[in-house]
Amino acid sequence: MRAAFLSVCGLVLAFLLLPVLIVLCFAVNPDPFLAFPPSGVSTRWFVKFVTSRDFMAAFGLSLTLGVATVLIAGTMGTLASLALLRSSLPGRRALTGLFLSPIVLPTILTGFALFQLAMVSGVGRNPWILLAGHVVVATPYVMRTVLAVLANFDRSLEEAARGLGATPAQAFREVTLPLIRPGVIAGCLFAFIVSFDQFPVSLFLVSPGNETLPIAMFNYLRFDFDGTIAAASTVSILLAVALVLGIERTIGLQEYAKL
Amino acid sequence: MRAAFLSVCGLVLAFLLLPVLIVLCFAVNPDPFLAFPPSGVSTRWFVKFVTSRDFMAAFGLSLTLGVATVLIAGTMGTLASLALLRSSLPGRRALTGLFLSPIVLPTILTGFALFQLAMVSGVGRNPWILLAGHVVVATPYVMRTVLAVLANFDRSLEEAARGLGATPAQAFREVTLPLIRPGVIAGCLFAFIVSFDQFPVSLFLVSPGNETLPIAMFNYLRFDFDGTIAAASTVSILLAVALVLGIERTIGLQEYAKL
Amino acid sequence: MAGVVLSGVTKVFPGGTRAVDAIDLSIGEGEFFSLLGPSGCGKTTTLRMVAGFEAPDAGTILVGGQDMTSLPPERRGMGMVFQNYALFPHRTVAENVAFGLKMRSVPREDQAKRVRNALAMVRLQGLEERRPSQLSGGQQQRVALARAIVIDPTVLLCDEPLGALDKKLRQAMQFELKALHRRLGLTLVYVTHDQEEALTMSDRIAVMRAGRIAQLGAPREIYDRPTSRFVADFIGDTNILEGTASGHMLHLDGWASPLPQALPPGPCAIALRPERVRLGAPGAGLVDATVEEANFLGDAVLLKLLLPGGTAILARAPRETDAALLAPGAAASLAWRAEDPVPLEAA
Amino acid sequence: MAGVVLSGVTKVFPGGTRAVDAIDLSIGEGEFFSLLGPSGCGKTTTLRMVAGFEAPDAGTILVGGQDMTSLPPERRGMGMVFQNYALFPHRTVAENVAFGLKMRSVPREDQAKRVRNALAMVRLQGLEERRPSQLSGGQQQRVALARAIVIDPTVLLCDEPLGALDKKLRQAMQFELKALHRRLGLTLVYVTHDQEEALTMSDRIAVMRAGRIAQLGAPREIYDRPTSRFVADFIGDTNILEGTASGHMLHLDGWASPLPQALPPGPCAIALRPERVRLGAPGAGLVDATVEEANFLGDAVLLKLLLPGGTAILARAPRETDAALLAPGAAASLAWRAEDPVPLEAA
Repeated sequence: MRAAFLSVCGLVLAFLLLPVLIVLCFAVNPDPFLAFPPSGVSTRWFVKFVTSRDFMAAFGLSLTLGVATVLIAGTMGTLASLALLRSSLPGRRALTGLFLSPIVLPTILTGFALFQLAMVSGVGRNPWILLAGHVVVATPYVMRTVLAVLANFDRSLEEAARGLGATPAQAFREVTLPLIRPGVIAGCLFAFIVSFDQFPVSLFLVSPGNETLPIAMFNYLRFDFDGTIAAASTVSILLAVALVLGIERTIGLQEYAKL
Repeated sequence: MRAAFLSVCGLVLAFLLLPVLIVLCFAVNPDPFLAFPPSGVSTRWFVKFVTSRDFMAAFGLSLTLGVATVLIAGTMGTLASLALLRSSLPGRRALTGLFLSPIVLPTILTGFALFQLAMVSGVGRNPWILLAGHVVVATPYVMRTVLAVLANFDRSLEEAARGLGATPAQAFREVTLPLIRPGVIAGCLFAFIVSFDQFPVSLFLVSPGNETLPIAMFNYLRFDFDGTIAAASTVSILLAVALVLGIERTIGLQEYAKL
Repeated sequence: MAGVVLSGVTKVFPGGTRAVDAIDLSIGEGEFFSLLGPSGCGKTTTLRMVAGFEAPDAGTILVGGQDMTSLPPERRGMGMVFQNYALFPHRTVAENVAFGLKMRSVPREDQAKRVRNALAMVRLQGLEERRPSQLSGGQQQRVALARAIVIDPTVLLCDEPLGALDKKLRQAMQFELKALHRRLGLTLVYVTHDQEEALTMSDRIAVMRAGRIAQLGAPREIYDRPTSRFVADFIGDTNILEGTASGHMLHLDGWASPLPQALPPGPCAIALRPERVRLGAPGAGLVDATVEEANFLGDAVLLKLLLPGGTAILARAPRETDAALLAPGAAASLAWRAEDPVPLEAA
Repeated sequence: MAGVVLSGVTKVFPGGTRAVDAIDLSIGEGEFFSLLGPSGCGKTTTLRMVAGFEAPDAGTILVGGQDMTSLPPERRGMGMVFQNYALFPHRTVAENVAFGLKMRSVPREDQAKRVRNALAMVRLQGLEERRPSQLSGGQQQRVALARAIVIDPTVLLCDEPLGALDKKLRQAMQFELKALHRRLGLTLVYVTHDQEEALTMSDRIAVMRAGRIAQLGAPREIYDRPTSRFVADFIGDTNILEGTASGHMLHLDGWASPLPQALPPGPCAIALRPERVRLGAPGAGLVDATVEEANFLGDAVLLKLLLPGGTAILARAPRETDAALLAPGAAASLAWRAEDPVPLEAA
């Protein structure tokens, strides 16, 4: 029984992590094609990635976009979650359900719609429309985690603060905000990853010569086929892993898994 | 205070739903461009979508792919979750954290890696590779919801069944399975939506002339620009809404929002 | 100066339930006053209206003669101890206790001194730097108490503060809370569903039922002279016997109980405490009954007996009672004095 | 035939804690046997090993003479009532109760009859089609009990089955469970941390501490003759007085207490129940003390007094006691008979 469990788990894990393994093999293989096992270990493709002006520009844009998305989506998502859970808004149950099912709205649709809006309104594709698209896609992730911590939040803590002389604003600043911080942090990290890895929305909204990393990778692939792409993917994975480790440090992985 | 809350919530909601509104306006507008307000209400683009042989083939492929993904990812995800939570596997805490953060692995990477695998192994792009890609992306969503119900599952129920004479297999069939069903159902619905709306993985893996709906829409957009795409998007949204309503009927939206 | 007066205070919940229904109460300065009742009786809602966390739909709340009805909680200056303690988990014990002083902009050195005093008062020195999660339930309870009294409230509100503690600790805290109340001289409004706790600690008790006050009085009065079946049943173990009164006697199934006073003829119910029922050899008392079960309580034995009509009756006998009378199936006679039964109002 | 015998049963938790440490126990057929102790003492682990949910690291478990040590739970044929009831939430009351019969492939008509009987036994007729979530706590408790007894177990295991009920309901269920035990004649192993419950219901009690049995005996024996300070303190309210023994006297701070027997000279501790302490006018007893607090209990008054050395002592006085002796600050004399103190083993 136990052996069966272990092997099922191992197989699924291997299957799910297969893409990562392939990418890693390719990235360190000195030859410009995939080989099992790699014919050697080289940093050649990493060097090519880091020294490519186009890739570095795309990497910078993706990072900037990710940070801007975190700032806007984090603020908007937190405020909207508070409004949803704390007001006696009619229909707030349905709205909460809606926000908690972010993947129900296809991301390709967001890209397509904003693209049309940009075209019809005559502003054309520009970084601001791109940012708007990322924010629209990332905000529900922030709301999901913030709503989760708020749902478990003990209102009597705020009442205790009020009873001890705190105004509503003081109670929020001194008690509520510090306690929902793990949800906000987790949501912001999700938002960053969603933005950094965003493909469909970016595909519609990037302006030529001003591309995000996933789009630059996709375009490169159409003409070239070597380990540079694998190296770029590896860098993305490492960034994600670093963020997850950051979560482990700040709020704990167990805590985060619940959000 | 309350008015401020309400307006914040309203603004965020409007912003997040803007893409949907744009698509709907475009889809019902009789003219082949976007207009506010629509110059009329017509089913013209819906008819064009439904009568297009290419679009219908893509729609059929997406549906088939979605169902197949649900079957495989649902089974694999449930078994792997059980294995993770029930075995005393070393490192299972870290693995659980990994599976619970599905969006950490960029989907574009999955597509790219499987594409390379198909090329290197010489099998080329075919529907099986496409299905594998969708399963890899969708399985973590199943695991996320199943792990959530399993974490709240009261083991003493299984013990009670054992004490009353049930073998481990009987206890699983009679008690465990019926009680984790909501998590499995929610996970399968997530898996279907993820597969149906999948863009980056499909972009790498579809074979020419055998495209999924999002890819067909993207390709159509490159040459034509009219309401057909908006109509196709609307159909996707309606399908997602129908699934969410299905969740509400079977396990309740509140229950699902917690998963 | 810090008596609490409620006049016609009413709270209607969405859906129309009258959680609190036109309550009038006058709590004296320095009094230990308990609101006692089953869950849903409106006792906590009443307390929350006094604290300012709920606004009454009608009525006024005066504290020390001043109308508090529409003041927000932060301007009422009361101390409150919550059922779950409501300690701030992200702050240390000292920071929790200092919170009210910080909100009042008390100078830092002053804060430290008063926090020390308050922690000494609840005997919690040396734990200042701990987090609430590192404390036991009893210690958390003390921190909550210290946090409430450090602001020198004239009124202290307690919502089932001992509900989460085990029996031994609860008993110890009952003694301490009473001593603290006497030392500080503040008015204490105490909500509980535990009748033993209310009897033990209070100067006066209001027994509540469905948003109204069923009976109000000192603990002995409520215990000895419950006016209604509800109160008799809620306060301690009670037997309720139903029969027909005629003069000084209550007639039951073929036997009769004396009554403390003559009652108008007709159906009547009496309440009788188990400790008032005396056991004797069969034939020696008012009625003979069969022992169904005898539970050893340590310092006494609680018996469940069946009366002739099949009604069960509880009797608390001293543990020295003849063992032959305590065996299941044994016959025993029951007796009590005429002043022991309490006639109940028809409810 | 269905006695339970544990020999050298040991359970070591990951990390090395000996949750149960080489326990020997022999529970007679038809006995109501309680495992009593604070949380973490190993009582539940012991029960779970008897049920088969945990495998002992050493020792054997015999039931009715048959070695059960390595049988899976489904082949032990015992009934178990869980602390949280563990009712199947997706099944009706009738389906819950029938579960054990279904697993035994009992014919359908037979199942229905036995489910009816079991529900009648716990007085729950008419609720067959409800879901557990639609029942009150007391009703859920009865369903759990019916589900456990419907399979005619020879041994019934109960893990704090009344822990979640309120006081009144718990008392009623104690009477019912005892009557059920007598009627069915099965061996009952009962785990609880509530000393009152264990005293009330059991034929014998094993008081556990840190994985070992601290004392084993009938309720009266354990209550009257605790051998260790731990047991004395755990079972009911107790005063523990420390002094120096010499012959038949225990010398304390300037006064002395009689002892039931002569003890070797040297430091010694005695346990004394509050109900054994008699109050009198100052100067009339063994020692004078100051009343610190008096708690009205309804049928008695519990006093906390300070002895000359500053030690606190509890006394339970009849409620008729002179009110002058019950006021905080009053002086009263304390006395007890020579047979009341219980000398404790040095622990």
